[in-house]
Amino acid sequence: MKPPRSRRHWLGAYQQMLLIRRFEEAVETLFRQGRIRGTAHPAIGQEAIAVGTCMALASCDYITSTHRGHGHFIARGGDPARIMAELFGKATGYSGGRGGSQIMADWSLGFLGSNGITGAGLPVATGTGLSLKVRKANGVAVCFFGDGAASQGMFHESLNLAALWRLPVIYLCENNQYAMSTPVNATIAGGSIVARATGYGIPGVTVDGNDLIAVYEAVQKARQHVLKQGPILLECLTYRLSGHSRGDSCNYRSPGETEKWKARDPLPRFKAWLVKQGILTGPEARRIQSTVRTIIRDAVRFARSSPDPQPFRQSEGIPT
Amino acid sequence: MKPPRSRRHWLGAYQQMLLIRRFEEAVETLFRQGRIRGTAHPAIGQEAIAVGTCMALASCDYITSTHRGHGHFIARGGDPARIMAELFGKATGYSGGRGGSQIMADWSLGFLGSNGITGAGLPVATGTGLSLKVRKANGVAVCFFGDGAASQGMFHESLNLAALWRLPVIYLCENNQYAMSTPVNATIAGGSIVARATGYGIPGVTVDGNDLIAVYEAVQKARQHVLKQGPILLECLTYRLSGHSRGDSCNYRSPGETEKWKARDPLPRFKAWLVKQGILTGPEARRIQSTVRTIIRDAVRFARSSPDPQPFRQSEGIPT
Amino acid sequence: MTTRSFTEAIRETLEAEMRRDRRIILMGEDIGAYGGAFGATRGLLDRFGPERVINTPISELSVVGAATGAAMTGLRPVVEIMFMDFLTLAMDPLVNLAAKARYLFGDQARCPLVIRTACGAGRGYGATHSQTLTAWLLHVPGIRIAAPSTPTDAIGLLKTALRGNDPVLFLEHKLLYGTREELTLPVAKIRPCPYGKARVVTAGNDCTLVAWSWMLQEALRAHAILSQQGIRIDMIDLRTLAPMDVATMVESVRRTGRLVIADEACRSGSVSAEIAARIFEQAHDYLDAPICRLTAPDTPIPAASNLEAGWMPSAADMVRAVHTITGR
Amino acid sequence: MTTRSFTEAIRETLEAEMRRDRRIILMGEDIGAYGGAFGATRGLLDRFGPERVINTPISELSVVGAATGAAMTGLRPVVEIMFMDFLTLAMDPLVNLAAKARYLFGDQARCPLVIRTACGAGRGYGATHSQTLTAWLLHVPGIRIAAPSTPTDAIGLLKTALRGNDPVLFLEHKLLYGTREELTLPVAKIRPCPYGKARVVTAGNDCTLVAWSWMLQEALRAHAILSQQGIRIDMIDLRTLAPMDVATMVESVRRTGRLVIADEACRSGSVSAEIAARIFEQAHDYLDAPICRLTAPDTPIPAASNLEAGWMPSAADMVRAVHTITGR
Ligand SMILES: Cc1ncc(C[n+]2csc(CCOP(=O)(O)OP(=O)(O)O)c2C)c(N)n1
Ligand SMILES: Cc1ncc(C[n+]2csc(CCOP(=O)(O)OP(=O)(O)O)c2C)c(N)n1
Ligand SMILES: [Mg+2]
Ligand SMILES: [Mg+2]
Repeated sequence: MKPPRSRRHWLGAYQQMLLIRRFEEAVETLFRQGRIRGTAHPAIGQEAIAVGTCMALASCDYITSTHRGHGHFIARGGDPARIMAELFGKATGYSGGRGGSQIMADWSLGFLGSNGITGAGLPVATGTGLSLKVRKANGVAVCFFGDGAASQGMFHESLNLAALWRLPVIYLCENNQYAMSTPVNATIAGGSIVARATGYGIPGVTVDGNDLIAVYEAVQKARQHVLKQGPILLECLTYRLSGHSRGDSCNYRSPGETEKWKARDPLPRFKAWLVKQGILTGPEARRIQSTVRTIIRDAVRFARSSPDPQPFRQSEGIPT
Repeated sequence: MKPPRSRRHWLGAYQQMLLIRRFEEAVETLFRQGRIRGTAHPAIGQEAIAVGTCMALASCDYITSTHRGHGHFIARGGDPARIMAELFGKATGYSGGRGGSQIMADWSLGFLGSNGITGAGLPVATGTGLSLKVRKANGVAVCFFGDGAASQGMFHESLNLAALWRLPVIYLCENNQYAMSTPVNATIAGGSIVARATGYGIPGVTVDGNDLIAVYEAVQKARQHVLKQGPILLECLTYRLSGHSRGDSCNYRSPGETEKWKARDPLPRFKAWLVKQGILTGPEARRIQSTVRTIIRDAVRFARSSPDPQPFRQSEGIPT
Repeated sequence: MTTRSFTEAIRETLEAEMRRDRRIILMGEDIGAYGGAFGATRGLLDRFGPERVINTPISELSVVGAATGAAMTGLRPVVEIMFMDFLTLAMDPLVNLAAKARYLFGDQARCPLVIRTACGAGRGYGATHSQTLTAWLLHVPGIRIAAPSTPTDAIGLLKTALRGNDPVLFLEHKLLYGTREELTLPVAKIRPCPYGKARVVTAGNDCTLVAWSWMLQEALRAHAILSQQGIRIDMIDLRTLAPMDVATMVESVRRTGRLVIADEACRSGSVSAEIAARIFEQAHDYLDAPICRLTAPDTPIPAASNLEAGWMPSAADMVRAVHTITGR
Repeated sequence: MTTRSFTEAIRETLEAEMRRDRRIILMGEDIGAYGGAFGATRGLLDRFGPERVINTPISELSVVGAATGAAMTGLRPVVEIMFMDFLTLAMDPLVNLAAKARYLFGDQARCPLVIRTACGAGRGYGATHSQTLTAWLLHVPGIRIAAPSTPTDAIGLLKTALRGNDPVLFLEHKLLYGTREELTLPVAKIRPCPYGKARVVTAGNDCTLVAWSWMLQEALRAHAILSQQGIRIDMIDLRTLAPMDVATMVESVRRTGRLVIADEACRSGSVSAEIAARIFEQAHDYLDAPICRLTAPDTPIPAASNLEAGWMPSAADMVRAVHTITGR
């Protein structure tokens, strides 16, 4: 089945996925070169989820993200240059350099922020759903969270609240098999995250998170569902192809496993589909590659050449 | 089926149930009379759970209790006089008057304390199970908690940990239909607490909590299970026949509902069974009543005549 | 003129403000039909319905987290945390998101969230239902803290909280709920009370006595005794702890040369320490005697009435402290 | 003689003590094969197996709660909280149970629980991975707080924590992990270090400088500069904050008349306030100048390196403070 989307949309999705991939690769390189510091968690291998989800959303929708948030932000329309500037700790970054990789947001995009506290986005999305409902506003909240976050009490409390109050929230678990070094079988008793939906009387759906179209369709359906009937739990199976954060040797997982997942890399997979459908041609592919290369190069340039934030003024941004 | 227990045991159980009932009634009266202060949460109507559970336990087992803990403590062998003295704020109380109704414990009985924080016993019992397992000690931990506590994140986290690590813990929910004034249908999305067990890959069992024998048998089975295979969730359906705590008018529930549950009062129900089985005779019943009356009277006397705690010494009990 | 209890003051303010601003919602355990553990929301469910008076399950962490999310997306949630001791469960969203949002995300991230909570000892509720953990929040930049001692101030400070754009911790001492006051104006007419502006309750040049919340009521009793003895104290009701009106205290200490701070919490790391440090920093030369911090001792709060009474600083302790510090 | 990093010191102490006492278990996120976010448990899983080195899911609240339960029933759990900021999620069991158990339940309720956690800014990790929230725990009677600044003290203080019967918060500053020291004895031979006993690092009569944890390292740099300028400071490493060695500070201030406290945390309600208040209470007459509290400002911790560097008190700030306070 060819989903009812125009050629342009599919190409746009591909470009977004590629952009996220290249952005994260650039970040890894910049870290290795010591040109940015702090921490960052690349979303390499998980691009289909971010892009597939955001394609299915409307501009009135909200997103809460995680520590691994660059991809979500870019997919939602965040400006790679300002994200990069934030990583460089520059005044032009999304948080003016104050936040860093884990703390960026843009209300105008309904992007309520990446979040350094594992699981903390869950109640925030729940409250966003509550706000939409009480204000009788159109829209849904999408809550990205990881398999590791599913062990937090906030998972339980939030799903329970949202189910009780029938809030329009899509709880979207990016199950990339690991929480840092810890495999899901050491964190998820019973073996299934999605199975827990039943306990709250809400639907739970598993999706191949490395299949952009599958994610897109699932979120589209989920969106319709939550608007009418309350929350849903969507589990997207995926794998992070890079380390957890910089300096992670991934000694806790076998090369064989990683190879297996590399074969399911969402990017070549979606590309192959595009080619097969006749949507992506050779010249088009080169054009997209070059566009992405330019965006990344410009982003790094912008970030590098941006001014440092003003030396600290104590009270700014703090209510007194 | 007549459970394989001696006549003496069943009579003992009845006496314990009656003792808890009369103890809690005395506490209510003492509050009304202004002879004790602070707060207390009577377990009237829930006696079968406390007594049935403790009958099924061994002395090597541990219990964590709740804010509604007098019944659990008495059933486990706690001295009513010292419990009463604690309510009176006397030096002879279980916590020397420092704790009050919600803070009493006796390690020698494996009674790790009532707990004023709703849900906080859940991780404590989990850790007790871990301790038993790591020390390769015999015994299980029983965690009493309410339907209200099931909405706390600790419920999820603790069951998940215990299931992952196959800890010998019985999570025993006393579902008395209300958390303070809030009915279960406003706190438990999906409508069933026990159904959530599935999400952790552990068994969930529902029991008529107003049927002493049913509780006893269920806990007995559960104990065998958790010793070998890890945790279980046991939901005992019951009803508190009194207010949540003193001064509760119960305006949030209908008299009809309460009447319906009064008809299932575990005490007359068990008594009727005993009579039918020929275990309880008229003189025996009178003897038990009088024994209980004496225990309560002595407890109040003991409490009243006990000395006040020593005026405050700052550092005592506090590491420096 | 009408008299109002502290509880009524809160309830009527919530009601008036909810009528004024549809974005205000209430969340909390048993705040619906039951009206809240202390009755502060009684009747509001009937008036505003379950969409605005949201009776929550026992999930302090996610309720505060959800309120933060709702505050950041257009609502003005007021969360009732039944006892302040339970804030231990809900620190994360307050500290790591609500308090930091404006600094990190800028003005797009307004977070008009009010946490109302019952603090304080004195009713025999025991060690896990009596704590006053205000000092923790004082240490968290980005949260305003109100600690009213009278119905009038409760009304004014709550109004300001409900009309502001930043998270506020609003402290309601259990012993205050029943206290009454004659109001000079109807609740709806009482003005929002500015934060960071202390109230000088009594004027005197012998000693400064700083208090807030319940301790201010004890201070009034101490004042009655002291004034009979001819000792005139400058009594300052801080009203808000963040921001803190240091200027008023400094001005007073410059006149009196002496300062007693009455803080109900455990001594170490208490608000009283911060006050003492700031006054020393700004009025060191004017102090004729060491500052006296009157606090509870560093132990959990005992339940027995004699122990609890001994644990809490009292009017008698204040009188003694003023005697000592003034050398009378 | 061997040199050890702070991380190695912790790791080897854990190992040595685990060999010595079978009741010690470790719990925490990624402490197994990964060896902990900062490497402090590397290799211990292999040595002691998964029953004693327990790699937990991300459930800070219940892991600390479970550790409390385990501590009260015969084990000696050491929980690693990856970043101190995450303690916001786990305050309840610490505050409402572990800290209060002995006072409320008596000696039957021993709670030998150690919480190790990485605190502090300086690595650009941002506002939710850099906080030092020690003041909160200082306000909770019943918890001991260790804040070592050197590998040797880390060893000694951790040993004491592991052999004691009370809950301990053990602070490991991120910037310390990589610092190295030449040990005079093998780890196994180093004595447990008493709590409540400060270390006088340098002796001098011009000014007292009190620090702990990472700030002590900055203080050493300040000392180097100051001593070249002929300014002799009494540098005190508090080592533990609860109990706190007030006597040593008082003794020093009596000699120097001047006190600078270097505290990395946000200013309001910080540990520095409590220290200042206590010193004033006990050494008021000896102070020749107002106490200087050198702290971070009351804002979240910014990520950008220039902002972060400006946020943290530094050696240069200490030098300036000593100059100001000594009038040089
Ligand atoms: C409350 C909290 N605990 C621990 C951490 C440290 N930490 C950061 S990411 C992470 C793993 C999260 O796993 P998961 O939710 O599966 O997301 P993933 O990294 O796989 O995308 C951990 C433990 C944190 N940031 N916050
Ligand atoms: C963390 C926390 N939140 C709220 C309360 C106040 N409170 C005490 S008991 C109770 C209801 C508990 O309901 P449930 O768990 O069903 O137990 P029950 O009272 O029915 O026995 C509440 C809300 C508390 N003690 N602790
Ligand atoms: Mg993951
Ligand atoms: Mg209940």
